Amino acid sequence: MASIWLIPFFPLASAVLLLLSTGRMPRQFAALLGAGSVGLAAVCVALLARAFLADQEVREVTLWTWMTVGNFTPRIAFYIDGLTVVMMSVITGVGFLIHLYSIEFMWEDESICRYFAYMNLFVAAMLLLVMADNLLLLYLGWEGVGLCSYLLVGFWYRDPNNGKAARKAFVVTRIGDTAMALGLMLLFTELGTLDIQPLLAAANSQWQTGDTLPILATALLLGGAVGKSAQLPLHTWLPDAMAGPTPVSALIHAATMVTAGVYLIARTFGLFLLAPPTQEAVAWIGLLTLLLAAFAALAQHDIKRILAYSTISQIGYMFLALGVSAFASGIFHLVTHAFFKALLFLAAGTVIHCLHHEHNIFRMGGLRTRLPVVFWSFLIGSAALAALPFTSGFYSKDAILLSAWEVPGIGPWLWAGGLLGALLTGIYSFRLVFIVFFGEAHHEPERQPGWKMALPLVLLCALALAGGLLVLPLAGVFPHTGHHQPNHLVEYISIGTPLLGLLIAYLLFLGRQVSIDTLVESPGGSALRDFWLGGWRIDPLYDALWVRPYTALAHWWRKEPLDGVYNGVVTVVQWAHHKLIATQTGELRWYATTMVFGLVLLVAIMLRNAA
Amino acid sequence: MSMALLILILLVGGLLAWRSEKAQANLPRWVALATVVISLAFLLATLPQEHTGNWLQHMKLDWMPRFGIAFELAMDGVSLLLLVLTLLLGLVAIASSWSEIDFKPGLFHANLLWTLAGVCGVFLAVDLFLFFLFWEVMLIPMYLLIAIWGHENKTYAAMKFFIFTQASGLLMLLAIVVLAWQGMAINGQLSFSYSDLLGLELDPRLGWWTMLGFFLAFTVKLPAFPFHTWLPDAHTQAPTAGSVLLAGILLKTGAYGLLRFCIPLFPQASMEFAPVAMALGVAGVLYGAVLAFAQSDFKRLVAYSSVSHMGFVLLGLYAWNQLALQGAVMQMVAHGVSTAALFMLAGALQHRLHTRDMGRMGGLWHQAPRMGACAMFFAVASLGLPGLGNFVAEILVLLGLFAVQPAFTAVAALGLITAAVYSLRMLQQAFQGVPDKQRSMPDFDAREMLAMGAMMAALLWLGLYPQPVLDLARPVLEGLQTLVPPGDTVAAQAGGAAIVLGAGL
Amino acid sequence: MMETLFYLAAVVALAATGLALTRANAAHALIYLIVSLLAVAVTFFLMGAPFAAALEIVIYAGAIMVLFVFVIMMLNVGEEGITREREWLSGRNWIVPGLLAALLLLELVIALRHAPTTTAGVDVTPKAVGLTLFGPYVLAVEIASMLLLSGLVGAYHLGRRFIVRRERRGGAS
Amino acid sequence: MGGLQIPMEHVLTLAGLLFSCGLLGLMLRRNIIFMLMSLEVMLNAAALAFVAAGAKWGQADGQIIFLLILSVAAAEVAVGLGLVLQIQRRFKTLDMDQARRLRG
Repeated sequence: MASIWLIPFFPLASAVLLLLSTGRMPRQFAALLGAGSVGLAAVCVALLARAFLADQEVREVTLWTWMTVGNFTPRIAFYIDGLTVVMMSVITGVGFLIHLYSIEFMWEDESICRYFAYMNLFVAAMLLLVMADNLLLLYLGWEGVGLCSYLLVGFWYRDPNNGKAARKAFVVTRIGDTAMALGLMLLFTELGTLDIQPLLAAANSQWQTGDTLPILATALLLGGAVGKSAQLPLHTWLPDAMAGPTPVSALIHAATMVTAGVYLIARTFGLFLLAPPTQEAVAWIGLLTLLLAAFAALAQHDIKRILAYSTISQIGYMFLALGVSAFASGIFHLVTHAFFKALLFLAAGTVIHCLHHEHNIFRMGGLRTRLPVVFWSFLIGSAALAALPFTSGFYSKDAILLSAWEVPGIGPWLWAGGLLGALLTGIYSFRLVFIVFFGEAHHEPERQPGWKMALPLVLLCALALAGGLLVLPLAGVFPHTGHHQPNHLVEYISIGTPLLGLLIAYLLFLGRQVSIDTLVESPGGSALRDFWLGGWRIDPLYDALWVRPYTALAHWWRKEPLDGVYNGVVTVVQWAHHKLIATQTGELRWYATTMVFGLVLLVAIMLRNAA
Repeated sequence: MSMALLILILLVGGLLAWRSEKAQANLPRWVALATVVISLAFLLATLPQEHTGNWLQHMKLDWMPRFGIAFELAMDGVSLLLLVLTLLLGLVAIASSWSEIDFKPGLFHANLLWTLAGVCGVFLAVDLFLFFLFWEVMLIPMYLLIAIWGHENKTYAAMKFFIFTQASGLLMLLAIVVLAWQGMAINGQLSFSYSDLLGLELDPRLGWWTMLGFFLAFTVKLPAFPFHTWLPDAHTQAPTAGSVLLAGILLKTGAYGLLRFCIPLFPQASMEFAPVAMALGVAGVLYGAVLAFAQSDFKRLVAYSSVSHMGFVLLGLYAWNQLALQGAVMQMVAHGVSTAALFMLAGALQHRLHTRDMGRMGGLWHQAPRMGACAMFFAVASLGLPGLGNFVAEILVLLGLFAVQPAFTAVAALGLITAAVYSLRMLQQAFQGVPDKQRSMPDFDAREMLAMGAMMAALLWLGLYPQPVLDLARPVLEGLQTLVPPGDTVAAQAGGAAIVLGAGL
Repeated sequence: MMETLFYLAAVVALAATGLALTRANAAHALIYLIVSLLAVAVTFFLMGAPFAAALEIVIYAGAIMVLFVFVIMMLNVGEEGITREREWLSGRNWIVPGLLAALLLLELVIALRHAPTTTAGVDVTPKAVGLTLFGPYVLAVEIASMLLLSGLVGAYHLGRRFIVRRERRGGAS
Repeated sequence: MGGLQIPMEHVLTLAGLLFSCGLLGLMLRRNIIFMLMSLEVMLNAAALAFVAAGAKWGQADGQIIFLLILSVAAAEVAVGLGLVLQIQRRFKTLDMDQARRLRG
């Protein structure tokens, strides 16, 4: 399989071609190239996956040595194991469906060429990220996807708010990235390599569990992961990133890029095992984030922001899984989440597309009969999101909760928190379904989705339903964690909680047995709603903490304070100049007098020396 | 001899360009272009395959033997890299001023070529007196470029540039004379030759002060915080070609001077001084980034970003290990290309819109997508996107620095974030947003795209396969490392550095 | 007897100089200056330098001073110029110059304290002067001639334009 | 007739007095003609000192220097008076306090 490099190459080449055409390519051709290249990559990945499943053999491909400086020799090289294959399948598979969907979604946009170029570039970068054999190449992909995210969030650049959201996304993740870069430096300085497998081996041999250095290194890596995966405290960019086209949100901000942090931790799990405090921090960050985002999702009324918060929340589950060493479960949830969240986003995109860019769920309603395909997609997606039994989300989330339960000490707390999150997930996901698809209609859809939109929805529906049956080839990657002790009570509760959430949502939003309005309109309720609607007011907090001081500082320094010092010198010189120039009176007598004065002085000095 | 010929070609080419204006107004451009192409071809054609001693090439002619002054030129890997960069950016400068300069194009191109000649001389001279001569030679035509063809506030900017560099150059002259004098006291004969002055056992105090003379001259040119205030004015007011040369090459002469003279001539003093130098580097990285963020003038923003990036060079040089030194050299090359491109872009914008104020731009992407794409590319290059040359440079510097000064590294790494903030702000303000319907402007034409494309290719190459550059610089940098007595690394000074940093912040 | 003559000449020279420099009328001042020069010529003669004395009278008091006379006549300052001069000479204008001159004089006198010798008391004949002048000092002669030539050219140049202008103006009126 | 034996101190003091007088006149007078006259006095004083020095050794050198001073004085007066004429023409005055184009 020396041709593994073809997999990222196809989308990359396509992106380059599309960019070089500078928008003059006919849109049919651009669409064909854009979606086709990812399709080709998907086919290659399928072939690779089949080969991998057959022999379970780790493949390593080195293209060239990036650079050699002393013992720093990062290579442009790929490392393909079970985890990589899973990630690649998700990226190219879901990616292809989303590209296909995009053709119809973006057809009328004048910049469709640019759109597909960025999307392809993203797929290429994401593939590099997961295929990288060393952390530096991973970092290349990492920053690459960040850039593409920036470009695509700000795709409709004429609205300054989109640009702002894009910048926020980039800068906030960049904060995490910088921490990660420092982590890489620490790892290289201490262990002398950045190649992941030798690195893990070296860490195992050089460091003891609980040493300071692994804790520090993993904490820095965690910083990167937290930024990219929109976890506390760097999660604020994701809801704003919904400014991009909806397929972008589906691909980048739901299925793939935001889960890169999960991938990073899973990839370097050996380090995290050496640093139990960091790992515990991962679990707590996950738990806090999943709760916080779930509460925030309850109050949103922008359809995409609800999904964005739910994404944050679901990634919180993945972090929780990583934190309790249930790596395989975390990755499993990553995969199922990619299916159902892509489905939900695409379905939401279809709603938006058909209702002419309407985002507010309260201005939708009654779409069940008017957009049946979308309704069923949404229903299946929400069911999977809420982890109703026998959907894909159920299997993965259940596994995570069980693993959390089994952690000694803090386990039950984590489990209970996760359970609360599951309840909330049930409520907010079905709140969305009930408000958008039931009730009375406010708008007639302007159009119906065509096959290019419907087909990905249907396929993703199937995956969201049946994805739980997949067996991921992760056995060779992660340590075997042992079988779960069957604890029936815990399992029943896990199954029952989402259903309870569904019931509450039904009572509140469809059945109207309990009036949600009175709840919201009570003083405490409305304050809480506004608080959650504003995402726990974290944005204004950061604004006051970082953004405004920085801009104030920049504004204060704008005119270059240091120039004052140099201008001071100039002023002194000019002052002296004016004083000295005043002696140039032009009067001959004055000159004569001063000369005589000097003469007198000189002679006096000579006399004194002679004496 | 070929090195002397190279300089001569540029000088004579300048004269020809000047005179050719009489024949036809467009001729100077072609003459200048031909001159640079010929000298580039000449440089590559006469490239030796292997080292003779420490140098790739070496020549020495008697000049003023009584004072130990010789016309001595030598080339090693780093000089070669910078020479190639100089000539390539010379081409870019000519391309960028092709339609911009109408006033006395002959004299303009003559000055351009003479600046290049001076810079080449600086990169080649290994006689300290000769070095100083070239140092001044490159200054004067540059001054004229700013003072004659600059923008609204050109006199002030040109003066400031001249006085800063001249004053610091004077300090260097003083240091050179003192050093030669000391050399005579020790070796018994007066000599300004680099090889004779290398490895002198100087009195520590005297060595420290002499080192400081060199250091100041080079850091003013670099420019390092807090000697950078000439740069935003000079860059902003200079014509496009002037900005390209200033940012792309002239700043590198400062870094080159540190690398070639300041550190090897005074290893011990430099070692003691390293924490201060690194603190200045860190301060420059952050200060430049904050001020870049605050600017509304496109060129000023890019100028401050240069201050920020050159801070990394200072960091890399004084971190003094293989990784960091390689990173510093890489940064010199990569920053030369990326900033030159940004200035060319800024010049093109100013030429088309007659303003540099980003507040009056906006939505340009719609009208000039090719310019937008170029701006995007070089903006992300300057914020250090992996896969482009600047990233390789910065990561190498930071990796090297981390080994000696983790705390400095952490602070300097903040520069990665701030770089993103100002770069993206620039893109946002100039190219995104609502386009002005009344404005019509031509996009980049083929000539400009050619220059841009070449620079993009260069940055990609540097970013993905930097090995040739690294290999060229390696012998030089390894030589630099052998100056350090084993065990006595910069890390030993870490404690002092932390204090300095604390005081600096 | 002869010594007395010297001191008399010295007193005359000093007095004439002082008067020359304080006159308001330039022509009067010039006459006093000539007197002063003549007195100095007498001291030259008494010190045994007859050639120098002759030149002092012939060239200095004669030729050079005549130049002054010509110029004063050309400028034709007139009565109000003289009163103005008188005003300028009065009052505080004296303080600083007087002080400085006195100081310098004092310094000179202090410097000359230790010169107890006298002049040799021999005549240095014009012949001796001529021999030395065109012997070891021939270069000085050449330099002096060049100096005089340049003085000639300069004076001609400066004066000519003045005269030409005047004539033209006179012709026009 | 032989020269006198006059104490050098006296001769030189005379020269010094004359020189100071000239200096005083130079600083005191505003009229350029008087300034030139003062210069003549100073030159003359210097010449006197040289001649006295020559007389002290009984050598011709003092007189030769006197000759040189004489030629300097002649040239100076010639050019100086030319300038006087020009100043009168340009400034319509001989008052050097008013002709102060040299002011910085």
